[in-house]
This record gives sequence, structure tokens and C-alpha cells, in this order.
Amino acid sequence: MASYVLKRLLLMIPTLLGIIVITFAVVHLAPGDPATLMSQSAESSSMNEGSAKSIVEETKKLYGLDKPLPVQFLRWVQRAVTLDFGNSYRDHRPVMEKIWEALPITLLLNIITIFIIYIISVPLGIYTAVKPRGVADRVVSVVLLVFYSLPSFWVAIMLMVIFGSGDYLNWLPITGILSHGADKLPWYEIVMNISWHLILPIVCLTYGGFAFLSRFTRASMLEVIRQDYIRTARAKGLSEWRVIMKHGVRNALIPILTLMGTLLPALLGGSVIIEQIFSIPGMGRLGFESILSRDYPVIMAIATISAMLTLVSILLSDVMYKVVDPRITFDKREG
Amino acid sequence: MTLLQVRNLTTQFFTDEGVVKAVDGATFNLDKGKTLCIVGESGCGKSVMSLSLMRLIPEPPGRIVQGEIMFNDVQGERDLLKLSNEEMRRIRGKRIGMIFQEPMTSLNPVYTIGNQIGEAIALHEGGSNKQVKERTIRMLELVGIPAPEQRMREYPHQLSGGMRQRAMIAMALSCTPDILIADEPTTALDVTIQAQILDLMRELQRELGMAIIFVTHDLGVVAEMADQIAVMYAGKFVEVGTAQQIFNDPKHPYTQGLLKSIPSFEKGTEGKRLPTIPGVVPSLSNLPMGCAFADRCEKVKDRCRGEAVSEDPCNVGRLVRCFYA
Amino acid sequence: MVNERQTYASMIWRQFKKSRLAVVSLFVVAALVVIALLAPFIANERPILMRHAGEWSMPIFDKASLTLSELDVIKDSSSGDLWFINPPIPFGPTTYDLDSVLSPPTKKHLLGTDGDGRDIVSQLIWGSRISLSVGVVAIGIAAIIGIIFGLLAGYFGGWADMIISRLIEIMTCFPTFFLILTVLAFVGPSIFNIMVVIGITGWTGIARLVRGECLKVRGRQFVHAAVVSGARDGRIMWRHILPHALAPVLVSVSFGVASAILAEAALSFLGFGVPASTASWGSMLSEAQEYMDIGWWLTLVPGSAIFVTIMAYNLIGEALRDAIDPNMKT
Amino acid sequence: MRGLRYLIVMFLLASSMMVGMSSCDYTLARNPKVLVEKIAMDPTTLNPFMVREMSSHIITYYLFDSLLEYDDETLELEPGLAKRWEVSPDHLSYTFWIEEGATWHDGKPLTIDDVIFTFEAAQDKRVDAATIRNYFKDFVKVERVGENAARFFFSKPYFKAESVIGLVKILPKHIFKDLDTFNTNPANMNPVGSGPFKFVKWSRGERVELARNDNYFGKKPGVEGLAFRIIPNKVTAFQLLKKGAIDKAKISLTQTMYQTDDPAFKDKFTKHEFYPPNNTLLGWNSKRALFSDRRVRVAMSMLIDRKKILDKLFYGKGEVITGPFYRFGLNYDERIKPYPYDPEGAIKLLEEAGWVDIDGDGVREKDGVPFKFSVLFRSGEKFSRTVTSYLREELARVGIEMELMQMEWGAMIGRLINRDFDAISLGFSIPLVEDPYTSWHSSQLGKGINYFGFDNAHADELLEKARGEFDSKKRAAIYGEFQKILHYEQPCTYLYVLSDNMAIARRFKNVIDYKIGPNIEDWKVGPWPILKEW
Repeated sequence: MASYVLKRLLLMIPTLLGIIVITFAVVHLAPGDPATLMSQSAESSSMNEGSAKSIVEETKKLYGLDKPLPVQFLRWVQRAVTLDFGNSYRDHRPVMEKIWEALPITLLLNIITIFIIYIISVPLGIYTAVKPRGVADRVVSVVLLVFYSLPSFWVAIMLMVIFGSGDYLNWLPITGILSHGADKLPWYEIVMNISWHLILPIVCLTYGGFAFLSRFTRASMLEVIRQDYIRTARAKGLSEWRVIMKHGVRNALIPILTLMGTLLPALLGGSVIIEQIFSIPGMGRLGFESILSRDYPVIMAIATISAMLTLVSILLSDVMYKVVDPRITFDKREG
Repeated sequence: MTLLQVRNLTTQFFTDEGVVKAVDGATFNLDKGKTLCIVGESGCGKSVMSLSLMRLIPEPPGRIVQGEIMFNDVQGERDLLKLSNEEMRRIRGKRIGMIFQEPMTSLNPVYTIGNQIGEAIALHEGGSNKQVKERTIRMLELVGIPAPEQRMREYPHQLSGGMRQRAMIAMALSCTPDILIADEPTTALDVTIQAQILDLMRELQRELGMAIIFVTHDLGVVAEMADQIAVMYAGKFVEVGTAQQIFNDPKHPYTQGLLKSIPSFEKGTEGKRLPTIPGVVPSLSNLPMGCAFADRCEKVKDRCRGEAVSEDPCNVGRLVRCFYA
Repeated sequence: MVNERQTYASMIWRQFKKSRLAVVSLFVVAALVVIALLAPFIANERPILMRHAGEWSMPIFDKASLTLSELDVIKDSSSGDLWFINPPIPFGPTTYDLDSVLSPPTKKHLLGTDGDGRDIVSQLIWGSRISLSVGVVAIGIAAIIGIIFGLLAGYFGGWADMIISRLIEIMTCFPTFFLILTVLAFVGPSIFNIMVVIGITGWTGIARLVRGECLKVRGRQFVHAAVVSGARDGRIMWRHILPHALAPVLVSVSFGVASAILAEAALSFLGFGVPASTASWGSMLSEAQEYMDIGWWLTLVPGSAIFVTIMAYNLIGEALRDAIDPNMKT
Repeated sequence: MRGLRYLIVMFLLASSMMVGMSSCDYTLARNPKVLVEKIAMDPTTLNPFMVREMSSHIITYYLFDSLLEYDDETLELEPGLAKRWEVSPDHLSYTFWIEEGATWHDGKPLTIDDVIFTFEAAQDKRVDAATIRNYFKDFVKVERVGENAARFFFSKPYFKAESVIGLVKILPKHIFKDLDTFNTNPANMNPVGSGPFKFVKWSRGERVELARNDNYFGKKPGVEGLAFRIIPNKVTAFQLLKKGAIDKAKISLTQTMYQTDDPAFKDKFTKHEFYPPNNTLLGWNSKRALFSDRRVRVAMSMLIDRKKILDKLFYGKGEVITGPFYRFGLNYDERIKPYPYDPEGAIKLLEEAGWVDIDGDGVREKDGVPFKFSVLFRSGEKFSRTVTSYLREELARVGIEMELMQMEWGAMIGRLINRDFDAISLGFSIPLVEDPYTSWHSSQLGKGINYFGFDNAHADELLEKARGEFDSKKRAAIYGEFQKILHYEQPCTYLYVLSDNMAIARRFKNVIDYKIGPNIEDWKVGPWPILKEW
């Protein structure tokens, strides 16, 4: 196992390098460059006098963007290996500082989201698999599909108007994650305040995830339940609960674990819209704004860091795979 | 002493294609310490029969629609079909053990052998972890698995087929049940292993004094194991009798056909394959009005197709479901 | 237990038919496809068939023969020599009816108009082209790549697995949205590009799934049996392993089609959707966000369309899965 | 079964939590004397030299002072930090005397050294302020004259020099000592200014807070503080406004027309309409064969029913314009009337130019080339999308095929700067001291911002002449001439100056509706309702 993990960790290096090279190429070859964009506000759609070529070229020189691409790349790599991702073009602040501000917020959101999705979907999937095609199964499946079929931005705005506007139910806050001035309150009130702010965004981030995961769990559970060893377990006289929970779930978890690895990056990217609507300064918004303003150092840093996180989470899920299913070997065809 | 009295057991599957009468009015007795073999071609309802006894028919689509299974052990006589799920659960594994055809898939791949055997012991017998472990090791020793302490930490895929089936047997016998239902336990094994397993079962039967219901399609195995034989065809018992009766004096044309197709059943230990009787078993969802065997029967007469054949309830020791037997 | 010989497909179909919802969904999708194909005939400002000055013509087919202003002149003039059939919805998706801006559903505009006076029904009909093709083409691409790579990696293991796994990792780590953005910036925004990008970034999930199933199935008896009986690798993968992986892939695909439609809507929300000259449900919905409490029809109509389509795809997917899964049968 | 019980418990738990949390009120009280304004994006910097977008611009405006200021009403320059200024007769040197007693927010006095430092910094290539530097092409030097005065020298007389100097925000020398670290100086995030408001706190991505500068040398504002909340989504912003969490926000056309007329809203807010100096236009790339012919460009203008589009699609919230100047400024020549909507006239012009539908496919051709082009605009931008897609239909009626090409802003600017487009839909924000030289002089064709390929000798002459004309009336006359040429040539079709609509909380009094926008510094705080921090 240890050597396997080590091997995988080593294999991450070329992958990471590949990601960095591709990102760098894509970012720098994409039309529009930061110097040009710096001359123009990305927020209004009108031009001003600033985009004369002379201004743009002067700014390019200042940022070293006039150098050939390979030189720029090597410079970047040189700094990146010491985890120095440079300063943002947009506001000259260290990139890591910006990411450290945004990351905890997104992580908070996403961890709660993943947790809620799993804690609801997996039992739902198991439950519906135990009594397939029953009334409960059908109702759950239709309700979850209804959820899944609603575009998140539409739901977000709908919920915001209903629960957070002055017109209808003025119950919930619709921006940020902490009330202004609440940071001076005792910690438990801060926790309450944050939870209160998180209700709407978390609802919007989670509701769509239930359908896929619970259906997936159901499918995988259904297959497991038909296996012979479930019959064996029943023949042993185990209670139905124990049969499902011990002999069913662990086997059904195997394909669900494969999903875990891909869930993290999806959630990192998927929150752009929700962060935008609920004015949450997280990674999604940071990334989106960086892309719009061609803020190369930030984009590169986000790509690198999220790639690393993703790689680690994929590795983790593979290792878990191995832990959960003793049959799996990662070598060529077993004899 | 009669341990199990099955009367008119009927199990049906309600599918989209119609009602499948997988077991239709099965009636037999099982005595303590004896072996009953249920014989028949694949798809005739043998496995459903054995699962019905355990009340392990997947429901829906299956259901035991009628009959009774009188089980008579130290706690007295009771109808298994009338027990609550909880009561039935306490009988499974404890009073009636079961082993299956495919030892690989019948063991949970993600738990160790020891875990899976110990689970049943802990459930029915209780005891500390240590006691459970000791008993598990004892069971593994009993079924002839070498180095049981080490084996019990292994996963099913690390064992050979024969070892797996031994482990299955250890699991089924871990609580010294009164009855062991063995659903084609040797079919998936190769011949030498098969013989070892059969020997093991006989040995254990002697040692532990349990009754065995042995489901198989292999008459050679039957000859070796059976005290009583029930021949099953299309969901019905067509002939029930002692091993001697069936082998020496088969009455039903189907039984006769089965026996004829073995050249020499006296030394059947090699387990030669049974050449099939012409035709196939009819679809259980669409059985003919009269005798289900009519289409394949050499002695078929008009009456066979027109009228249902009833069995003779008085003659429990020997039953033949044929007008012309 | 079935007597008559059946082909695999007809067996699937028989199983599939059992889910009434799925059959309804199939009809819904079929109807959508028909609507999408016939969009020009259903909602168009040009007549389908016209007889003018003794000459027959079909103005919807080509821009030929008449420009629209000529057509207006002809239609306005009360000359007896004119005869024409208009499509049932006599508005194109970008026909601006400036006299009924933000009109609620009326006889003239069956589902109202948007803030620019464009007919909602017409946009809906034309938008079905985008939304359907986005889902199907994008996930089609993703499924093909995913299945091939997943099989290769899962079956051969070793180097193939390692390389493909790296590729999967790279793709998974790549911010999908950025790729879409860049590609659109490079080659210009078009619906085709959006589809391709969603496709080439979406295959990794399927590949991982197939690979996982492959690993699981590889050790089973029937694969060994096939290997022993001398079957070629391709055949083993295709005939023996793929059918086992197909069920989860189908689930993935059905959800994938739905999520591609949603992705298009999300892109529209962020301002990177399909070009403005093509109506799409996503762009309709994202434009409607401002009108949420004043023009219910603007949100409800495209919202329902997206909703119904996604539901249909998902229900079909689920029914298909149940039908195909060899273990489901009793 | 236990599973079901688990689910029900989970569900009840979740919903009771939600209801419980919803019914509680965690709001805190809000200071009614602080004005909360919505901005769309996090500012990138609070250093006025490096400002590149609206958010930073709005905030630094209150933090820093310049030597001169605009009068909101007359749009003329008036004293700011400088109490008076003099121009030499040859218009080559400008002397400014600064106010005594002006201080920085950290208490240090603002001296002439700060002024000189500011202009030296503006010249330095290390400083990320190429946009400002661009205005100082003809600037020679600045020198100190006496205790409180500085003199600026130019190499050429240029009427705009006064405003170029006067409008640069003055930076504190004692903070920015070293120009090497100018771009990354912590003060860029934590600024020390001299303006009517001082910096308090910046919670990234959420809000920026300013407090009134009670030591301000000039007129002190009526509000105690400003808070800028960063709300990217306009629907969110509008809901927040209705919740009473924002006091001042731009509202969209739809919101203005449909969602702000209920008594509840009117009870809390007043609506205002402003005309920021921003002209929208459709540019035709004259360097492309298709639009090299003046008649084609004019025909295009005649095919756009500007009045109708404005009235029907934009509720008349704007005015049709014909030239590059601010509609309500001195230079705009109202006598020039827009080309009327006249498809027949346009068709005639097109046919004169040789564009006739010969092969009868419904599209006009010339020399076998069909009349097809694409119009570029920013994706997600509603105005351009509406105008271009409406136009597309109109053009189709006369046999012109126009393809809509929307692009993300960065990519679109790239195309614009490289002149890689057929036609483009744009907005142009106009500096208040107008000089169309950079946009229309032929010298600006390649490197400058003359994007549409306008090249006219007479116009060049007029533009050069105007640069040396210091009498604003006379200059306006020259520009009137220029506008005529531009109108005749139609290198672009000017569309509208559109209005900005704004909702302002009623508790603010003395809100004056200048054409160009409101000035918070005028406002007083009246009686207030209970306010919450949402």
C-alpha cells in the first residue's frame, strides 16, 4: 500500500506538469491580454481612451508580458516551486493572500454541501433500493428528479426573492456569510449567524446533488442486494437491517467512492453562480473574475492548487477503493 | 423422529409474463439425522423449494401462497410459515443452516472468512469476542481448513473453491443446526473436490446428527448421499420415496428417464454428466392443463393432457404423480 | 424462462415499455425532436406556401424570391391575387413585435412576449433545437471517449491504465469553465463549440466508471472463460465487459444529457451562452431573472421546458437502465 | 423500517432547523447616518493612479482630492486643493497655489512637495499608471515656486493641459517614498488620502467602509460615513435594496419601469435619472471593403430606426445622438439632426453603391460578393444584444445578412484594438474635457483609438486647430464643424446617450439631480426609519 501511494504521488508530478503547461498555454494564447484589459473596465461595457496601443504596450512591459512565452513560463515555474505564485496583475496583491482569503469560505460551503448531499442521498438511495419500485421509491425518485431539473441560478433567485426580499418573507439574509459587525459577538452567536447566512446558498448548492448520488447509490445497492452473499447473510439469520447495513452498504460504497474523487473539483467550479448571486467572496468568484480580467498569476495559481487538491482527492478515493474492496488490485490482469 | 413436515408448499412468482408456479404443492417429511435429496433438471424449482423452506423467497415478486412447514425441534412443533419475521430470523442459521452452489459469490468479498463465520456465532450464540473467535477456529478446523487462525483473516478471493465451500459449510454449521439445506453445493467444484466436500458433509452429519436437504441435479451425488429422494419436475414432486425405492423401482416415467440416462449409477462417484431427456422443461408460467411431463413422456395418453394428476396423500412414504404408474 | 427467441433490443424494449413514465418521456423527447426539426414550419414569419401573381412559392425555404419587405408589401396590399398559408406561429424567434413588448399571454402571442417583444412560443420552439442538440451531442462525444478510454484502462491495466488515468486526472483537474471560455474566445462563440467543449471535458466521469466496472468484472469467471476460449481482447471488452458497464454508463449519460442542458443555461446566466441570434432555453431563462416577479410567463415557460426535457431524459435513462441491467430480471 | 425513520428524523431536523433559524432575527442595527451604496465588483486598488474600473474609481474619488474639481452643474473646473491657478499667456506654463491647512488623513499636512511628488510619480515608468502618463506626452517638468505653489511646464500649448494637471489625484509623499514599491505599497489597500472621507476598512469581496473626514479643509459632507457593498448580481442588489440594506443603487431599466412603482418602494426610495457621459454607437470598419463606401455607412444609419428602438425597447430613457460629444455638454451641436429612418432611401444609396440583388437569393451582391458581415459585441451585454438583433431583422428585410458575434470582453477588446471586426457595438465614455483628437485624427489610426478607420484631411486639420484653441466657445464652433464632417462620413452610427436610473433612500435630503450624476457630498441625513444590517 505504501509503495502504491508513493508510486501514485510520483506519478502526480508529470500530471501536474501537464496541467500547468496546458493551463499556461491556454491562458496566454487566449485572445485578450491583461494589459489590454487593464486599460478598460471589465465591468462597464464602454471603452475609454485608455486602450491606445502605446498604453497597452507600456503596461505589458511593466508586467514582463513582452517577453517570449517560454521565458515567462520558466520564470513562473521557478517561482512556483517555492510556492511563490507572484502578485496579481489586477491589484498587485500576492496571489496566495487572495487565495487564502477565498479558500476557507469556499471550503466551508463545499464541505457542508458534500456532507449534506452524502448524508441525505446515500441513505435515500439505500432505502429506495431495499424496496425497489415501491411507492416510496417512485416518489423519492420523482421528487429528486424534479429538484435536479431546476437550474440552480433560477432556484437561487427564486428562493432569494421568496425568503430574502422585502416583498415576501423577509427571513433570510441574501449576501455574504456573516452579518456586518457580527464579528464582535460571542463565538456561538457567530456560528449561528454564519449558519443563518448559509441556509440559502447551501440549499441551492445541495438540492441538485441529491438526485444523482441517491440514484447512483440505489443502482449500486440494487446490484449488491441481488448478490448471492446477501442471501447467505439472510440465511445466517441476520436481521434485515444488518444484512443491508453490513453486507450491502459496504459493497455498494465502492462505486460511490469513485465519485468522491471527481466531486471536489466539480464543487470548486460549480459555485461560481451561487457565489455570484449570494455575493460570497469565494474561489468561484475569484476564479471567474480572474478569467475575465486575464489575471494570469491568479489563474495559474488556482489551476495549480485545485489540480493538486484534485489529484490528492483522486488518490484518496483510489486508496479508499482498495481499502473497501479487498479484491481490487491495480496490477495487470490477476492470475 | 420427524423433524420437518412439509405439506402442500406452494411458491409462486408474480411476474409480467404471468404467474410462475415455481413450487407447486410440495409435500414431504424429513427425519432427524437423515438426508433428503431433491433431484431435478435445472429450472424445475429445486432452488426455490430450498429457499422457500428458509422463507428467503425475494418478495416481491415471489410469495409462498399456501402450505405449511411444520418444524419440530427441542422447542416443540411449529409452522415456519406462521412465524413472525423475527422468529423466523432466529431459526435461520441457528436451527436451519444453508449452503449454496457458488461459494465465491455466496461469500461477501469484502469481509474476512473469520468475520463472516463469527458473525453468525455472535448473533445466535453470543459470547465474548474471544469466545466467538475460538469457536470460529474450531469450526474451520472441523471442516478441515488447515491453519485456521491464519485463514480466518483472509478474504474469500484468497481461498480456493474447495476451501471456500468448506468455509461456507463452517458458516452454516457454526451454530450446530438441526437441518442443513445444501443447494447444489458441489456443482461448481471439480470432481475431486466434490468428493471431498461430500465426504465432509457425511462425516459432519454423523458427528453433529443433523438432517440434510440436498438439492442437486446429479443422480450420482444422490446415490451417494440420499436416504430419501424427491424427484421434482416443473415445480411438482413427481415421485418421492426412499433411495432404495427410487433407484430400484422408479415408478414415474420421468424418474425412469432420469435413471436410464445414467449408464451405471452403482459407481456414480465419478459424477458423470446426465444426458438430457428429449425436450425441455416447460415454462413454469405457462404450464399445460394436465401432466407437465406429457410432452416428453413416452407413455403419454390422452388423459394425461386433459386432467390434472393428483398425488396420493395417504401414501406418504411413496408418492407417484402419474396416472399410469 | 421465455420461450420465443428474442433479440436483445426487443427484450430491452419490452422491459422499457413497462415504465409508463418512461414511455411518456420517450414521446416527449420524440415530440421535441419533431418540433425542433420542424421549427421553421411551426414558427416563422414567412408564409409556408404562397400564390402570388399566378406563381406558387414557398418563402420559408429560402431567402430567395422575396425579401421580407417585399413580402410585407404583398401581404398588406389587398390585391385579390394573393393567397398564402402562414405557419401556426407567425413569428420568428427574433421577430420584434415592438407594439407588444412584455405582453402577457394573449391570442396573438400565446405565451406572451419578452422584454424585447419577441414571441415566447417561437423562441421556445427554436430554442428546443439548441437545448436538445447541446445535451445529445455533448454527451455523445463524452460517452464515446469515456467508454473507449475506460475499457482500455480497465481491461489492459498496466501502462494503458496509467496513461489513461493520468489523462483523466488532467482533464478532471482542468477547470471546465475556463476551457469553454477560452475555446469560445478562440473560435468564436457558437453552439457547436459549446457542445464540443462540454463533451471533451465531460468524458472523465464515464471513463472512470467504465474503468471501475471493468476492474470489478475482469476477475469474474465469464471473462476468464472468454479469455480461455481464445476470444480476442477487443471482443472480450466489447461483448463481455461492456454490457456490464453499460448500465451505470447509461445512468451517467442520462444525467449527463440533463446536466449539459443545465450547463448551457448556466453559461447563459454568466453571459457566455449561445449567440444572441439563436434562442436557447437557457438564455431565455437567464434573461427572465430580472422579470421574475413581473412577467411570470418569462420564467415559467423556459423553466418548464428545461424541466420537462431533463425529467424526460432522466426517466428514459432510468427505465433503460432497468431494462438493460442483466441482473434486474427475475 | 429504520431507514425510513432515519430519513424522517433527518428531514424534520433539517426543516425545523431551517424554520428555527428563519424565524430568529440575527440582524444588527445599522447606523442611519452612514450611506450604503452598491458597487458591482470588489475594487482592485485604492490607489487612484492604478484605478482601472468603476469600483475603485468611485471609492478613490471620495478618498483623494485633486487640484481642481468639476462643478457638477456647469461642468467647469473650479478650485479643489488649489485655491487659485494661473496660466501663462503662451499656454505653456501653469501655476497652482494650494490650500493651506489641508491635511492627510493621518494628520500630516499636505504640502506642495506632495503635489510635486505626485507628478513625478506619474512620469515614472515603474509606476503602473500608463493611462495617466498618456496624458502627459507634452509635459516637460514641474517645479516648486515659493511656499505653496508649483509651476508646470508643457512643450506645446494644449487646451486640455489645465484639466490634465488639475484632475490628477494628489498622493502623499510620506507614504509612497520609494517608487520601486509603488505598485505593491500596502497603502494601495489601506490608503491615506486627503479627501472628504477617510478609509476605515475593506472586507474583501464584501464591503469597503469610509468615514467622514472631520478635519477636511473644504465643505464637510452631511453623511457620517460611506459603505460600499459589493454585490455582483443585480437581482440580488435590487432585493437588498428593497430589504432596506442599501441606500443608493443603480437600478435597471426593467426595475425602473416595472418594479419600483409600488407604494412600499416609493415610501422608502426616490427615483432619479442621470445622464452619465457615455455614448453608444455602432462602428463600421471603414478599412474593410464593405464599409469603405460612405454611402453604405449612411445607408446603415438610415436602416436603424433609432427613435423607435429607444422608445419601444428602452422606454425612451435616453436621447438619440449624432456626434462624439457629451449630449448635454458645450461641444455637442444640436443642429445636426440624425439621419432619418428611411429604408427606401437606404436602398437607393445601396444600389447607387452597386449593391443589388442580382441572383435573386434575397441577399445583395456587388462584384459577386454578397452583403454579409458580422457585428461584434460583448456577450451578456443587453443593450448591444437588443439593438443588434433588432437590426439584424431589419437588415434582412433589405437583403443584408448580418451575423451576431458576441465575445467575452477581453477577447472583444483584443479584436477592437487589432481592428479585427466588420462592425462593432460599443459604448464610449467621454472625458468631461473633450478632445476627439485621439479617437478621430488620422495619426491615431494604427496605435491610437481611431478604431473605425476614419481618415479625413479636413477633420484632421480641425482637430489640430482645436487643440490650440483656448476659448471654449470658439473651440465648440470648431468642433461643430468637425461634427458635421463626421456626420456626413458616418464612420459609425451614433445611437444614444442612455440614462442611468438610481434609487436613493428617502432619508437623504438635499439630493440634487445634476445631469451628470448625484454628488453625495451635498446630501444631508433627514429623519430615519429603523434600519437593519442584512
